[in-house]
Amino acid sequence: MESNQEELKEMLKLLCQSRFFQEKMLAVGMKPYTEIGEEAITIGSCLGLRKDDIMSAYFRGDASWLRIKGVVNLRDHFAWWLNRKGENGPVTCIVPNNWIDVDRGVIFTTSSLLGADGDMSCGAAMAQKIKKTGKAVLFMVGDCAPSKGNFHEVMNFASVYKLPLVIMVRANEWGMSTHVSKNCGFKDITKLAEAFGFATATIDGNDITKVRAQVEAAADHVRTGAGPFLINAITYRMAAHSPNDEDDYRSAEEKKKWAPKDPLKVITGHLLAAGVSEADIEKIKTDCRQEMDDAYEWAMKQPEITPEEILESQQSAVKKMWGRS
Amino acid sequence: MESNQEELKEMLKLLCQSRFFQEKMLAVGMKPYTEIGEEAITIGSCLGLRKDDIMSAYFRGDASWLRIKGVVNLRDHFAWWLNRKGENGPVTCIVPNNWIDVDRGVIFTTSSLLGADGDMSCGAAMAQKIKKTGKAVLFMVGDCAPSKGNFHEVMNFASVYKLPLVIMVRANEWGMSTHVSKNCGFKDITKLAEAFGFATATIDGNDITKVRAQVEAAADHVRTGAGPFLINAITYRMAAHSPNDEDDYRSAEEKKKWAPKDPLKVITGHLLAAGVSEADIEKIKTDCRQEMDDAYEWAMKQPEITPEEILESQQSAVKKMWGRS
Amino acid sequence: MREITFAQAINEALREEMKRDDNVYFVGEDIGQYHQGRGPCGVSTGLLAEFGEERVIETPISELEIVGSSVGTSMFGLRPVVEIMHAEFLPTCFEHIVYGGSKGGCILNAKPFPMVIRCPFGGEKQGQLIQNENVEGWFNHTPGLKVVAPSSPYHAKGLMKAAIRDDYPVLFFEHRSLYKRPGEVPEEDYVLPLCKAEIRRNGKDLSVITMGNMVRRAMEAAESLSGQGIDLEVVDLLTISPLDEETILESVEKTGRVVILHEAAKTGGIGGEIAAVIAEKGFKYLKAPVLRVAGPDVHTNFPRRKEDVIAGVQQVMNYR
Amino acid sequence: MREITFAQAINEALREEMKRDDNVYFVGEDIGQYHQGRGPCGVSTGLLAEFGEERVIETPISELEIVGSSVGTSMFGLRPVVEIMHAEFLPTCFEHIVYGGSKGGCILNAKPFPMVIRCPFGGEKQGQLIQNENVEGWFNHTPGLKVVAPSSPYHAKGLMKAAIRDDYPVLFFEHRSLYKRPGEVPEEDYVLPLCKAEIRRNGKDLSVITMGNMVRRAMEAAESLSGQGIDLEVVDLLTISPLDEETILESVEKTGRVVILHEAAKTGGIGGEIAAVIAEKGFKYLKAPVLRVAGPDVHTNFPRRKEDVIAGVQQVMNYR
Ligand SMILES: Cc1ncc(C[n+]2csc(CCOP(=O)(O)OP(=O)(O)O)c2C)c(N)n1
Ligand SMILES: Cc1ncc(C[n+]2csc(CCOP(=O)(O)OP(=O)(O)O)c2C)c(N)n1
Ligand SMILES: [Mg+2]
Ligand SMILES: [Mg+2]
Repeated sequence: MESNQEELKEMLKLLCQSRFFQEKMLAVGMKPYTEIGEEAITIGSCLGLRKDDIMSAYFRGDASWLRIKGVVNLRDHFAWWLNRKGENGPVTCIVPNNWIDVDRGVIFTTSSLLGADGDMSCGAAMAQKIKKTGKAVLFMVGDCAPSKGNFHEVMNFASVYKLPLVIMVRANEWGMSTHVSKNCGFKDITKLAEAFGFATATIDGNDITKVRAQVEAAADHVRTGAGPFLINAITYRMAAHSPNDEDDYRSAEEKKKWAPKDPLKVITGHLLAAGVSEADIEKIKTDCRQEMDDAYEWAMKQPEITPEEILESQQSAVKKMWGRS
Repeated sequence: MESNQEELKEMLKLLCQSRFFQEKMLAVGMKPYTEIGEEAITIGSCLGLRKDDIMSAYFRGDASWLRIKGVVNLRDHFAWWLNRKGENGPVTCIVPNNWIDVDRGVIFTTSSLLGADGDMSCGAAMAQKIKKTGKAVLFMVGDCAPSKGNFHEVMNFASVYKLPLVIMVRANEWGMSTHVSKNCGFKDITKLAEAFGFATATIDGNDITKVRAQVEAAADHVRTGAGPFLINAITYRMAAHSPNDEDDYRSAEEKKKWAPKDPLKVITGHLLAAGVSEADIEKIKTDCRQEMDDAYEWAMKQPEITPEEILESQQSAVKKMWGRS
Repeated sequence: MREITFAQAINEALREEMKRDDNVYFVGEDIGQYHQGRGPCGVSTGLLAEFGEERVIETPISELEIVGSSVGTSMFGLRPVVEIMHAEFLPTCFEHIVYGGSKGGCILNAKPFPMVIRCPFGGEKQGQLIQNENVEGWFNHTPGLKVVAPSSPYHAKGLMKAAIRDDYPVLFFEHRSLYKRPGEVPEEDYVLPLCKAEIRRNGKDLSVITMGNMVRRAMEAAESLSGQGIDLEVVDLLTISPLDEETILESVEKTGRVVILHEAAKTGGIGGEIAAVIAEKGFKYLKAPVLRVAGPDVHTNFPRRKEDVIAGVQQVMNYR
Repeated sequence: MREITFAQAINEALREEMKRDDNVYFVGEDIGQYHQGRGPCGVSTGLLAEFGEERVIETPISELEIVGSSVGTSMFGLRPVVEIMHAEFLPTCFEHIVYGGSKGGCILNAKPFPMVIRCPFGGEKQGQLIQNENVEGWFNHTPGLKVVAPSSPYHAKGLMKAAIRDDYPVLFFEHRSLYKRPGEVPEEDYVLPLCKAEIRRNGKDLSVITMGNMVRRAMEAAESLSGQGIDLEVVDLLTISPLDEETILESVEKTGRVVILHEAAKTGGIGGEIAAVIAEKGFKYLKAPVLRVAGPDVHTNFPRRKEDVIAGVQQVMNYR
């Protein structure tokens, strides 16, 4: 019971760290693709994997899980998003999400194209199989992006080679202004995956405990060579596609319906049920907000990355690639 | 009964025209991708469609069905394959299969890439829907090519827009030297299509009467706007991938097993059952062989298409496209 | 004359051509409702309401199929106008651009395959990290394909209308920094010729051969340099492939000096083809090397600024 | 020295590098059993038997995934050697070639993304209607990507080995007409430098800058012309992007006259970039226009013949 309390508190903290990070970004006028209301999927996935398993990033969200993976600390993380210099970290990655840190099990696509991330993840899983590392790879994808042909070819490879690949579908109903029902001819993505011989599960994506448990089980399944696994995590895109999106193509009711299912509310329910006091919960939240404010302030004092530095970094890379150094 | 006899005789004739055309090509040392043993699918599809429905070509075979569609006559058809001038017809199409004759309901891709033909067919079906023509489009595809992402996107479009599209899968077990089981993670393509909401059927692809009946039903289904249809026609690639293929990667038993299921034997069985005499059957075959020999001889006397003519035709086309004429 | 923005100009071209010909339809991702109906690029306003779902077709995320199916519809006499949300996505439908109607027209005796693929490209900011690339250099090696990049609302409208009426594929690049810029556009129906460059400024000392947003930079540089007694001619390509060799060579004949200016990375950019044409057919006019002022060879956009253009011009002018 | 064919040379390079480094693996369609184990290109002989299914990976028909997944494996230190059955299929995996490791290395501080994509291209026959196209012109506009096209068994082996050992993506074009041609190849281990051109024939009158199968045509033309007192220098690019500008410009300095020769369609082909480099940096050496002798702008291959090369050379030599 104690340990359960601690675990739940930790989950709350991680969820808050993600949510409040995003809220801070919005509050100061940045334009991230948020994942407000969907954080349980990202954080739960990260927690469900073993430390040395591999997870592909997602374009949406703040990539708080990169901190869990030890890729970046909070201060630097703000700095990245602000295009400022942190203590370490990239100068020229596209967005922090695009960072690739193989040693820490973090991968993504090198472009901004939906679909390409799946192909990289498929390759990552092939690499684990070829090198017999016993590691699982989790590929995170939206519910609309699977209309791209890449997704089909990923499923096919995963199936033919029985790759250690877990596909986590973030079923948030929308892709930009397009409802999933107008985007995907398949009404149930698990049926599609099953046609390829995937094991599948449909879960409540707003309950981090369920996400974590299912990811753990799925990763263990794929690790054995039993073939790939697809998890369909039901959630909702509570925010607009991006802060530039006026988001007037869906009804207020629809959004309202989902408010009580906010993953922060769900975990709070778990905490209360486990006997954690409201005061303790509040304290976690307050501390976390404070942490964000402090880190943001620190980051804002760091020097901006100049276009010249970006150019210099990329030019010296290309020089090396072209054998001119 | 009479009419049934006539119909069956006509089918035999068309099958022979295809088979003997291919055999003639091989006999004279040409290098076509034959469809020996699979002709019932092609001809049956063509017969199952209404005259003004649209059919996409297939890279395999001799495209005898183009004659049924009235696109070409037998003499010219040989001439095309021989790269000689017929009475009419193309100078620069890639192979005769690549000919596009929209008025006669004949389409294909403009490249040699598997997958692209599906996208064109999907567009053809969109055009029928947009123009409300009431026509159906049949897209013919192998059992291995569906591993390409194009196929997924075609299924998705067909499903989302409820296109009047029939997909005919030629399930001949092989793609070059790769067995379908190593090429496709989905073990049953109808399950995949059903995940997209397709109606489906699995049929004996070597029985032309079954192919024709199923295509007719499927075309009528899609015509009404009820959504797309996939037919999985079981057959076998009796010949090598191409005459250059040594074809030593599969067992003699496997091939032998399929010999009795040859579509010509199947139709002969139907004819005998319907009371047609062996002599009548033999006569159809003999006449047909003679027809081939005559047409081939005619074609061989026609002047070759020279590289200069091909160049001239393509250059004048590009000139026009580039506004230089 | 009235002024409208580049985005409005394209919107007008689409509306007018859709009215004019029932075979024209508009297809792409989120082109109906997004941004309060303005669509991702801001050119969709009012189209869905006016023409309905049958002619303003919102699609799944599926660039390959959007373009591939359009090749199919074009065979049947329809005239698809395809929006690809970002030019950076063109690799995922590359096969249907370089083969498709471009190859189809060529190998099938000039059979019509009308299709316009329009997409935003480029950007203004130095070192912006996504979706600001210049990819037109991939597309000038496809016989039969026309590639257009207008530089003003006037040209955007006239060329878009021409592209929609054309019987063969046109790839239409719209520079992101131009969408919101206004310019004079006649109320009357007009089309501008494809495959024709335009002299945007007459000059006698040096020809700046350029396109898209860089035309503005060239004009600014010309303005500045005129004070120093250097008289620039500015050639706006408009159609960047195939090249209007006649106009280019006439200009080179007149000035004898050339700067080729584009935003895209230098290596393999369209400047190479331009330089090659001049080095072959305009050699006798040349008084100095043909200089390319173009982006650095990296995967991020660093658009040339006025100063870069001026420096390039001076370098060529000072050649002895 | 012993002679082996171009296909054998590549086969040896693959075998030796797979032996040398366990991280190297070979992946593609029908590369195991087809053509009695020789594979579609004839370079696979014995590899499946020697290295097994784990390192000779036959794939579904899935070019996008073959290349895309290879970007993924390369992140993890593996060194994929990808066979794409025909260069004409590259459009279907274009995104992973132009982005993938090429972009990855550039934006991620030169992080290694080793990968060789090899494919047959080109052809010998005039007007052959399929699978004989020259598509290398699509790929010289991608910063960080190297594009190689060897012209002999010796170069094929040495460059393939270098490509496999290289830490960044290499697109490796193998001309179809060369596979069965023999040439001298040392028994010992050797690699040849990437990004370096080679003077295949020293001459003083005119530089023919060329690649792949056209090197043979250039050599034949040189032979014929030497009888007429014209002394050709033949520059074999070997790496066609990025260009070895030093070698090219040295040759131009020496001869002052240039013919650029490639099989691909002229417009947008790699000849443009070469001409542009010369028109900018070698202008002062030039005694005549830079002529491109290249394929016509159509979708079918019409390789230049010896006579075409000779005619081009004479045109440039006769320039006054
Ligand atoms: C190839 C490609 N096409 C289009 C886009 C533009 N785009 C970015 S996000 C997005 C919607 C994705 O929807 P979904 O997969 O459901 O993810 P969600 O936004 O719901 O997280 C689109 C269309 C893109 N990035 N790449
Ligand atoms: C994109 C692409 N990849 C590979 C090929 C080469 N290829 C031609 S036919 C073929 C096998 C196709 O198998 P299947 O779809 O089962 O058709 P079948 O040969 O059995 O009729 C392959 C791999 C191609 N033409 N296009
Ligand atoms: Mg979604
Ligand atoms: Mg097959």
